[in-house]
Amino acid sequence: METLLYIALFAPLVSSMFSALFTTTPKKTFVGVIASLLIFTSFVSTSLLLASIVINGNESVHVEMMTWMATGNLYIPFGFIVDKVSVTMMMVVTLVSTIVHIYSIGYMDHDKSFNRFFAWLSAFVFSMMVLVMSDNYAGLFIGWEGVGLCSWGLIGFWFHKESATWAANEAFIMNRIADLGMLIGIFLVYWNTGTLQYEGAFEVFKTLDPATLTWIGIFLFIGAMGKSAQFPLHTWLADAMEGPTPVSALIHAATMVTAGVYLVIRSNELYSLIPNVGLFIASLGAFVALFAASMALVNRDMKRIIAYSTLSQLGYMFAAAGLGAYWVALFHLVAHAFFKALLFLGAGNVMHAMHDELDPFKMGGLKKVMKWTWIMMTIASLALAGIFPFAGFFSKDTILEAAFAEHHFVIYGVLLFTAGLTAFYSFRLVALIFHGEERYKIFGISPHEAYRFMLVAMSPLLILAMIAGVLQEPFFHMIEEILSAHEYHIHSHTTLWIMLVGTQVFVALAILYAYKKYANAFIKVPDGTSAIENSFVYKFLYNQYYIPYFYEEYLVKPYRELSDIFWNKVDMKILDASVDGIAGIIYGTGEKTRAMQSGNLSVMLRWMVVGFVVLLSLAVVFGLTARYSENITVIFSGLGAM
Amino acid sequence: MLDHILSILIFFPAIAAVFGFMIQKDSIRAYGISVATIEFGLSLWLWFTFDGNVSGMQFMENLPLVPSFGVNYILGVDGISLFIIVLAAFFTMIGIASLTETPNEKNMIITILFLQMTMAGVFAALDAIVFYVFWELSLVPMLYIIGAWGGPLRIYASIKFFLYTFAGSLVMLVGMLFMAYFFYQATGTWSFALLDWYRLILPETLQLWLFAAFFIGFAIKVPMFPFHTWLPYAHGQAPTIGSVILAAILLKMGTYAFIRFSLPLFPDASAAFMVPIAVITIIMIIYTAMIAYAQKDVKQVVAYSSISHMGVIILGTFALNVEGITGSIFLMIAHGVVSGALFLLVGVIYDRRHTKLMSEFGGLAHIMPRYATIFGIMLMASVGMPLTINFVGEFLSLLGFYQQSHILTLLAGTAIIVGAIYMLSAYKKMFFGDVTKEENKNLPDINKRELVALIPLSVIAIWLGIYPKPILEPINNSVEAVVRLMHNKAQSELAKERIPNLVKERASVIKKTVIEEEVH
Amino acid sequence: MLSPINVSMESLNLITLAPMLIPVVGALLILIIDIIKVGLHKSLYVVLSLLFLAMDFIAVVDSSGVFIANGTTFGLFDVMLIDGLAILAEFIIVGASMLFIPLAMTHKRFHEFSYPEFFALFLFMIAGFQFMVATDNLILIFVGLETSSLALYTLIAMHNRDKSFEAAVKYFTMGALAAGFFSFGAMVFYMLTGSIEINKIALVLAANGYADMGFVLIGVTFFLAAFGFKLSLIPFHTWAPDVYEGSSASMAGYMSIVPKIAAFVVAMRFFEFLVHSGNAWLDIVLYIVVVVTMTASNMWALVQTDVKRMLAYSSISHAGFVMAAILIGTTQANTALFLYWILFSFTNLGSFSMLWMSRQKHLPDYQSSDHSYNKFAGMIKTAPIASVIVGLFMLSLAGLPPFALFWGKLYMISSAVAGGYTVLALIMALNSAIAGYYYLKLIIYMFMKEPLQGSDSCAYATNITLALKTIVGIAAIGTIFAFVAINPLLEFITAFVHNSGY
Amino acid sequence: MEIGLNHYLVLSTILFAIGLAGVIKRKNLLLLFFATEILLNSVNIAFAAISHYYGDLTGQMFAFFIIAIAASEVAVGLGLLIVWYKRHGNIDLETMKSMRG
Repeated sequence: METLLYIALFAPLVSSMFSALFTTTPKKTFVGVIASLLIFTSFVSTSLLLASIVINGNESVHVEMMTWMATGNLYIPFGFIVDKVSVTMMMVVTLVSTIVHIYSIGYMDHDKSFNRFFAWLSAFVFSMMVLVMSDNYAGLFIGWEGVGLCSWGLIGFWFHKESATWAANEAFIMNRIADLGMLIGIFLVYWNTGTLQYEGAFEVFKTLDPATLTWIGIFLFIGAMGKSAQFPLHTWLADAMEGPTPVSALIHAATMVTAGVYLVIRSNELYSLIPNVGLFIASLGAFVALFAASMALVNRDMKRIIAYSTLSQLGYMFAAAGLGAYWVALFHLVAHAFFKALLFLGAGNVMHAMHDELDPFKMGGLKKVMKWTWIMMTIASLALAGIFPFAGFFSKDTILEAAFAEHHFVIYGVLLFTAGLTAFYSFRLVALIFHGEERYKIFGISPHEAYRFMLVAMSPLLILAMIAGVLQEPFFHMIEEILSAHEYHIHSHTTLWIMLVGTQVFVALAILYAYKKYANAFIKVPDGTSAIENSFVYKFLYNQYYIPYFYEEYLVKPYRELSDIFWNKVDMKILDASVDGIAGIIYGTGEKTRAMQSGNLSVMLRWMVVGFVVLLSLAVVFGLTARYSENITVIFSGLGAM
Repeated sequence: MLDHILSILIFFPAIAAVFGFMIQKDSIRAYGISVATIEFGLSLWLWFTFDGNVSGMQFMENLPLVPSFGVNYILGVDGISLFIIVLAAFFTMIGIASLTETPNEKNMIITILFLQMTMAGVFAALDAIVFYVFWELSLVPMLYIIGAWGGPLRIYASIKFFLYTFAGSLVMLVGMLFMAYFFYQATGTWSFALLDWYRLILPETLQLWLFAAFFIGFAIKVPMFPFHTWLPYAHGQAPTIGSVILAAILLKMGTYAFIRFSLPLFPDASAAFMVPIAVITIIMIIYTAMIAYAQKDVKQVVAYSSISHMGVIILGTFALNVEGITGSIFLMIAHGVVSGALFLLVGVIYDRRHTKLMSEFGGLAHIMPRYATIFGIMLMASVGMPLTINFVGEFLSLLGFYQQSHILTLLAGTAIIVGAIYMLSAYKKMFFGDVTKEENKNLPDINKRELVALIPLSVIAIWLGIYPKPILEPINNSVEAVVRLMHNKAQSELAKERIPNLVKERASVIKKTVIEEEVH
Repeated sequence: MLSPINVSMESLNLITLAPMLIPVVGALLILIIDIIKVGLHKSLYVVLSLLFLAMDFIAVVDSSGVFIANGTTFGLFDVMLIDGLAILAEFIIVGASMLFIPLAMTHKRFHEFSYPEFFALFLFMIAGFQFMVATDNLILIFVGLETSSLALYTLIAMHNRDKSFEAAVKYFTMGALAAGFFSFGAMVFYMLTGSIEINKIALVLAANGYADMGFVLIGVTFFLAAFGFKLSLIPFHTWAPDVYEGSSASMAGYMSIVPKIAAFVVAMRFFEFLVHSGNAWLDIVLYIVVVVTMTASNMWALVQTDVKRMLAYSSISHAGFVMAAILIGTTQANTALFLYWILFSFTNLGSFSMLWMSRQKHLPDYQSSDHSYNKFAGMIKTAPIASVIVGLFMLSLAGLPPFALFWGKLYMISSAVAGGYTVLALIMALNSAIAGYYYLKLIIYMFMKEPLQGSDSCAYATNITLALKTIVGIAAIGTIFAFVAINPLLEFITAFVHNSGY
Repeated sequence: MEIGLNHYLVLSTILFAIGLAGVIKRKNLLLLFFATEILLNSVNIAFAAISHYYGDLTGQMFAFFIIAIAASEVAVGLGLLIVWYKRHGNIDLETMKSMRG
C-alpha cells in the first residue's frame, strides 16, 4: 500500500524531472509519451489505492516519510494520508492529468518548448498530489504554493507574449495575497493546537473557543479564496487563460482551482464547528456563482467564457461546502472536473483548428468539420447546464436541494437563477462556435479536426461526463463515514419533483433561447455599433464590473507610484540625504572654520590671547561666584529662583 | 589539532594570504582556490565533528590576551554560529572559483582570503573584544574590494560603507566597555568574555541603554531601516564577488550579533523593545520591497531585497521564542545562499553586457535558457517558495513572531506578497518578452566556471528546503539554551511573559549575579 | 657669618640626575669632536647620539629599579624627582628619540644633518624634556621647557627652507608668549602659597581649603594657556599645523610625540590635584577644551589636501583625546594616557617616517606640496609593500582593531566609561569615526586611484636607506603586534602610575 | 603713601597687559620680541616683590632664571630674525603667510 502511495505521489515528480532534462533540447515526442506514461502509472496506483480503500472499508493509508521541520515544539513531517477524501481528489487529479498529458502531445505538437511544457505540467501534478495527500497543513501549503508556482510557469508558458507573462505574475501575486491569509491561518492553528497535523489539530479544535476557531476558519478560507479565485481575488483566473489550453483544462478548471474547495472539505471538522463562517462561505459562493455567470454572458473570448463558468461552478461548490454539504461539494468538484476539462479540451481543439482564434463570433458552423469536438463540447455543456442524465444534473441539483433543505432560500434562489444563466452562456458558446454561418471563412481559415489520439484521449472524460451521475450513490456511501455526510431529502416528494422538473425546464428554456438567439444565420462579428453593445449593462459586464480597471487604477498604479516616491523621494532625498547631510555638515564646518588658520602670525597670537582672556574672564566670574556664592544664593532665593 | 580547529580556520587563510604575495600573478587563482577549498574542507570537518546534541559551546579555545583588562582570545562555536562559518568558507571558495577575469587578480584573491579570516573570526569569537576586532577588520578588505574594483561611484560607496558601519560599531564598542565595566563593578574583575557576561543580570534601565548602544552598531550592519542607505550603494558599486560576500556573510554579522549579544545579555530590554523593532522590521520589509520594485537596475533589486529579507530575520529574532530564533538563524543561512546566488547571477549577465539595467535586457529566456532556469530557481527561493531554503526560515520566523503579535505578523507577512511583486516583475523584465536588443541576440549561455558556483548553490537551496533537519537540529538545541537563559535572566513581567519558559530544564542552572541600579 | 654648607653625596642622590646628564655630556662631546675635526660624516653623530641615548635609556631603566625599590624618590635638594610618571615619560622620550635619530640617515642629503650642532641640540633638547618630567619644581620645569623649546626652534629652522624659517619664527613667537603665561602662572601660585613645588602648592591649597578660589583659577588659566600651547589644545593650537608643515616630516613626527608627553606629564602633575579638588570650573573648562580640540581639529583635518598637514591636525586631535585622561583623572585614565602615547608613538613615528621616505628634493609639476594626497595616488600599483605599510599606520591611527592605537583608544574610552563620563566616551568614539574619514582618504588615494602621470615607484622611496627601513619596520611590527605587548605594558604602567599616587 | 605688595602686583599686571597688547598689535617682529620681553619682565617684578613679602629667596631665584631664559630666547629669536631678514629683506609679520588652512 505504501509503495502504491509513493508511486502515485512520485511518479509525476520523476516525470517532471525527466522532462526537465530535455528543456533545452529541441522537441522530442518521447518525452511527452514517457511523461504521460508516468502520470498514467500514478493514475493506476491511485486506482488501486481507491480499490483497496473501498474494499477494505474504513482503512486509510497513512505514511510519514521524513521530518521536514522540527524546532521548539513545532514538528512538521512529510506525512501523507490517503483516505476517502484525498483518494477521490487523487483520482480526479491523476485521471484528468493523464488525459491532459496525452492530449498535450498532440496539442503542443508544433511548439518548440514541447519538453519544457511536460516538465511543468508533471511538476504541477506532483504539487497537486502533495497538496491533496498531505496529512498536515504545512504539507498542504507546500502543494498549495507548488501549484501556484507551476501555474505561474504554465500561464506564462509562452513567455514572449507580454499578456501571458503579465497574467502569470498576476496569478502568482494574487495567490500570494491569499496565501498570506492561509499562512496566518496555519500560524493560528499551530499556536492554538500545538500541531499542524490534521488529526491532532481537529482533536483540539473541539476544545477551542468559537472566536479563535472563527479566526482560523476565516484565515484559512482567505487562502482558499485566492486559489479558487473567489471574489475579490478572482480576476487572475480569466487572465490565466493566456496559458496553453491543456493547462487551462487541467489547472484552471479541473484541479488547482478546486484546491480551495478541497481545503474547506478537508477542514470540515473545523468549519462544521463554526456555522457562521460556513454561511459566509456559502453566501460568497452563491454570489460568485451569479457574479461569474453574469460576466460569462457577454464575453467574447471562448476560453474566458469557460473560465467564468468554472468560477461560477466553484461558487456552487463553496455554497455547498459552506452549508455543510461537504460530500456534495466534493462530488460536484469531481463531476465538474470531468466535464469542464472536456469542455476546455474541446475548446483547445477549436483553437487549434482556428489558429488560436478565440472569438466565437468569428467561428460558426464548425460542426461540419469538427464533428467529434462538437459532440463532446455539446455533451460537456449539457452536463454543465445540469441536464438529466449527465453528470452535472446529479451534482448540481444536489447542491440546490441542499440549499433548499437547509432553508437558505436566498442562496437557493441565486443558485437556481445562475443555473439558468449557465445553460444560456454555455449554449451561446456552443451555438456560436458550431452552428450558424461559417463566419470564419471571412478570415481565410481552414479548420480541421484534431488528431485522432487526442480525441481518444478525451473520450474517458466524455464518458464520465455522461455517466458520472451513476456514481453518486456509491460515492455517498463511501464518503459518508469520513465526511459525516447526510443525504438531503426534501420532505415532500411533491416539492422535490416540482423542483427537479422546474429546474430542468428552466434550464432547457435557457438552452433553447441561446440556440434561438445565436445559432441563426444573421450573427455578425460584433463591431461595437449595436445598441446592446452600447448599453450600460453590457459594458459593465463586458468590462468585468470594471474590477480589473479598478485594481489597475487604484491598487497597481498607486503601488507603483508609491514605490517610486519611496525610492526617489524618501530613500534618496530624505534618508540618504540626511546621512550625507551629517557628513556634509561636519565637512562643511571644517571647510568654513579653517579660515581660523589664516597663516598670519599676528592672528595666531590673537587667537591665543583671546582664548586666554576668555578663560581668564570665566575664571574671574567663577571665582567671584564662588566667593559670593552665599550672597548670590540669598539673592536668588529672594527672587524665588532657587 | 581538533582543539585548535577554530584558530586554524581563522588564521589559515590569513597566513595563506601572506604567502600569496610570493606567488606569481598567473598562478594565484589556483592558489586561491586550493586555499579556499582547504578552508572549506576544514569547516566541513568542523561540522562533522560538531556534536549537534550539545547546546553549549564546542571547540572552545581560551588564550589570555590582555588578562589584566579581561580581554582574552576565546573562541567557540555552537549551533548558532557553526553554519554561518561553514557558509562563509563555502562562499569564499565558490567566490574565488567563479571569479571572472579581473585586473589585479592577485590583490583581489589575497583580499578575499583576508576577508575570510575576519568572517570566520567574527562568528567564532566569544570575547567581545575579539569579536569587535574581527568585526571591524572585516570592513577593510571589503572597503578595498568595493573601492578598487567597483563601479563609477565606487569610492563614494566604499567610504560610505566604511564610515557608516565604523561609526555604528564605535557606539557598540562604548556599549561593550560599559558592559565590561558593569561586570567589573559586580565581580571586581574585568572581563569581556561573553560567557561571563551571560551571567550578569543588569537592571532594566541599564539594559535599555546598553541595548540601544549595541543596537546602533548591529542595526547599521544589518542594515535596518533607516540606517540602510549605505547598502544599495555598496552593492550597486561592488564587483560581483564583493556583493556576494557582503550579502551572504557580512550582513549576517549584524543579525548574528543580535542573537549572540542583545538577546541573552538584555532579555528585559529585548522584550521591551520588541514591538518598536518589529515595527521597524515591518517598515523594512514593505518599504524596501517597494523600493526594490521601483528599481531599474537588477542588482539594486537584489540589494533592496536583501534589506527586506533582513527585516524578516530580525523579526524572527525578536520573536524571542525557539521557533522564531531558529527560523531567523536558518533564514540567515538561507538568505546567504539565495542572495549570494542572485548576486552571482547578476554578475553573469553583467560580465556579458556590462550593464545591469533591466531595460537593456528582455527575452533572455530565449537566449540563455540555463541561466533563466537557475535564476528562476533562485527567484523562487527568494520569494520563499516551500521546499526551497528560504521558506523554512521565513515560515519559522513568522510563525515564531505570531506568538507575540498577530497584527504585526500579518503586516510582516506581506513580505511574501511584496517580495513576489518585485522579484517577478524583475524576472519578467529581464527574461520574458521578445529579444528587442540586437546586442542580446548572441549572448552565450552560462558557462562552466559560473556553473561551478551556481549548481551547488541551487542544490543547497533545494536540498535544505526539503531536508533542513541537519542544520535545524543543532540550531534548535543552541537556541533552546539561549531562550532558557533569557527566561531565567528575565526580571520584568513583560519579559517573563514574552520569553517562553521551556519546560525541559536541561542546562545547568545559571549563576545569577545581580548588580545594583546605582552605578556611580 | 655664613655657616659652611655641608652636603652629603647621599642626600644629593645623584642617580636622579644621571638620565639628564648623559645626553648633556653626549651633546658636549659632539661639540668637542666638531671643534677638533670638522666635516665628519653625519653617520658618526647619528651613532654617537644613539649611543648616548642608549646609555640614557639604561639609566632610566636603572632609576625605574630605584623607583620599584624605594617608591617616589627625591634628589638634589629635593629638586629632582623619580616617580612613575617621570620614568614612564622618560621611557617614551628616550625611546622615541632613539627611533627618531636614525631617520637622519637618509639617502638624499639634507641641510640640517650636515651640522653636528643639530645632534648636539637634539641631545640638549632631550635633556630638557627629561628635566621637565623629572621634577616637581616649577623653576626646573620652566628651565627644562625652555631648553627643549629653544633647541627645538633651532632644529626646525635648520631644515633650511623658507617654510621652516617661517615655522620656526611662528613657533618661537608663540612659545615666547606661552613662556610668559607660564611664568605669570607660576608667580600667581607662588603668591598664593609661597612655594613653587607642585606638591607643596597642592598641600597648602588643600590646607586652606582653596579659600582664594578666584586666584587659584586665574593661576590655572595661565597654566592652561601655557600647557595648551605645548599640547596644542584649541585655541592655542594654531602653531601646530604650520610648524609641522614647515619642518621635515621626521621632525614633525617627533614633535607630535615627545614634547607632548613631557607636557602631559607636567599637566598631569599640575592638574591632577586640582581636578580632584572638586572644582567644577576646571572640569567644565577641560571638558570643553577636550571636546573642542578633538572635534574641531578632526574637522580641519578632513579638509586638508596635504598629508603631513592632515597628520598635524590629527595629532592635535589625538592630543585632545589624550587630554581627556587628565580630565577624568582616575588611575585607569592616567594609565591609559601612557599606554595610548606609547602606542601612538609607534604608529605616528611610522607614518611620518613613511612620509619622510618619500620626501623629494624638488617638487614635480603635478604636485602642489611635499606630501599632497595626489602624490600617493595609485601607490599600490607602483609600491605595494610601502602602500600596505602606510595603510596599516593609517588604520591604526583610525583606531581600527587590532592595530596598536585601537588598544589605546579602547582603554581610554573604557576609563571614561569607568570614570562616569558617558557622553565624553561617546564623543570620543564618534570622533574616531570622523577621523576615520581622513585616514581613509589616504588609503583610498593609495589603493583605489590611478597613478598620476609621470610618477613612479621612486617617488615613494627617494630617501630610503636601511636605517629608515629598520625604523619603519620596527614601527610596523609594533603596530601590528601591539596586542601581544598590551598586557605587560598595561601591568607595568598601572603599577608605576598607581605607585606614584596618580 | 606706603608702597605695598599690591602695588607691585598691580604694576606687574599692568605691564603684563601691555605686553599682551603689544603681542597682539605689533606687526614688526622685533617689536614683537620687545613685547614678549615686557611680559617676562613684568613677572620678574612680581616675583621679586612676592619674594620680599614672604622673605623667601625662591621667588628671586625664579626671577633670575627668567632673566637668563629671556636672554637665551632673545638670542635664538634674533638669530631667526636675522635669517629671515636676509632672505626676505623685511621683518614684517604680514609676509609670513605661506602656510595656511
